[in-house]
Amino acid sequence: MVLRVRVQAASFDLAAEMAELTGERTDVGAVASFCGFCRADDGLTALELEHYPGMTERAIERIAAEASERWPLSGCTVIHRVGSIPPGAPIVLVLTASSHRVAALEACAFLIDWLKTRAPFWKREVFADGSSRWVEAKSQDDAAAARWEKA
Amino acid sequence: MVLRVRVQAASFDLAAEMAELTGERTDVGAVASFCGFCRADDGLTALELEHYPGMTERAIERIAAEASERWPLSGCTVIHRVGSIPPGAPIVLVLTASSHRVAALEACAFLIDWLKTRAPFWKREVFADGSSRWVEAKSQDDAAAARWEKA
Amino acid sequence: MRILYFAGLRQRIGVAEEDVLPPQDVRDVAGLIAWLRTQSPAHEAAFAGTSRVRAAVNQDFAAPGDPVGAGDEVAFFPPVTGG
Amino acid sequence: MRILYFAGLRQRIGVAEEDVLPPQDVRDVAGLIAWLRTQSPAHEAAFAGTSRVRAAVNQDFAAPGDPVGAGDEVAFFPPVTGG
Repeated sequence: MVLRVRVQAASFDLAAEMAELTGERTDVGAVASFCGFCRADDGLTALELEHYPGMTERAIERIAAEASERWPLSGCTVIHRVGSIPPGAPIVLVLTASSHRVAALEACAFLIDWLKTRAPFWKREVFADGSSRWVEAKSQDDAAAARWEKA
Repeated sequence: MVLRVRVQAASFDLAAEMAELTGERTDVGAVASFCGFCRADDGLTALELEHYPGMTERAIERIAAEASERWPLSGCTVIHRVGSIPPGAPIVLVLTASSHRVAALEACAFLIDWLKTRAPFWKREVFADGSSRWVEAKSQDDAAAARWEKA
Repeated sequence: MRILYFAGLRQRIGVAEEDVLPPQDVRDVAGLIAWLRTQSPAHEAAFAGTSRVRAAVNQDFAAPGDPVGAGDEVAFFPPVTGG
Repeated sequence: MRILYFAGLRQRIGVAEEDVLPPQDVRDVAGLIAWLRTQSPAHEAAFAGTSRVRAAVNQDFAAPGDPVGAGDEVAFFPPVTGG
């Protein structure tokens, strides 16, 4: 499996990432993607994304390795932004490629679920008056991640 | 929900479709996508896609309406190509936008599962020697679609 | 009544569409299929193994017992394979 | 031993990292937390409600009973909220 992991301040180009993943291959039948965006909840003016450099990449690589053991993937791309992200802008991209549809779709859902609960990122909501608050972890994210625990 | 359905011979531009779906909105937190590609199985030189004009659009609109009843979607785009499609080229695109991740991911999987079993398209594999054969419907596609049947 | 054929069924019957005037006792999809099979050896061959033939009446999927009438558009085709 | 703090924990303690020399009887993550809480009121306040604090040893998530030693990089942070 070809794995690309990037943690970066810059945005990303979905079409270019898709093209990188499929390239000239003619054995990829399915690419699933998930893209998460910053919502203007409660009138926030930005999300500030902090992470643990080094551990982040390790954690994402592990999650991707787990995905690749569970589904027959030909490639997988994970890009997570850090720094200040305004409403409407993308935060995270997960792309999965496989010869078959179900593998690509399930692996994509798995990756974003585990990313949210197992990769060291933290979000802070910043408001127009300069105040800010850390986003609390959500129990429904834990529940979503737990769906993929092996019995 | 903003629904876009297109049946066309031309390819499509994923980034442009994504931009159309999210636009200037700041309430979309998640966009999931599925893109199906033509694989070079058994050395085929093209897939020929035939459809039932009129019924196809109706069927897709119904499937999308069903998705929109089941999940809180802000938008949904379905593009399905017809005509001759060479190996490596995209065949179908499903995009779903929602404020929340699980809705976007599940609706995307639902749409492609039902599209495969409830929209009137037929694929023919064309080989280098000019011979061709119709693709048989797969029981695993019926099984995947049946996952979404309500009890 | 307008009949449309798609994919393998169109190839076996040799036409994409035809206008037909079935007798009055043809009232549903199953009856229409039974009557069409008598129209030519190609029809008979195409509909043999009818369990694999799907139908739509006026562009909605239809079951064998669904009614058909004079002004209807009825389509026959194999199980769909898009996506 | 190098200690890193992230997000709300970093804000409450007021530093992103510090080098510490805990006594020899500090052998695991739980022991290290107990000792760090004695180092300043800010540490005590930050670790209060320890059940919400997560830890990593050498960049892997760690449980309270996991061992820590002199050369380790140990990080403390709230539950993660990326994605």
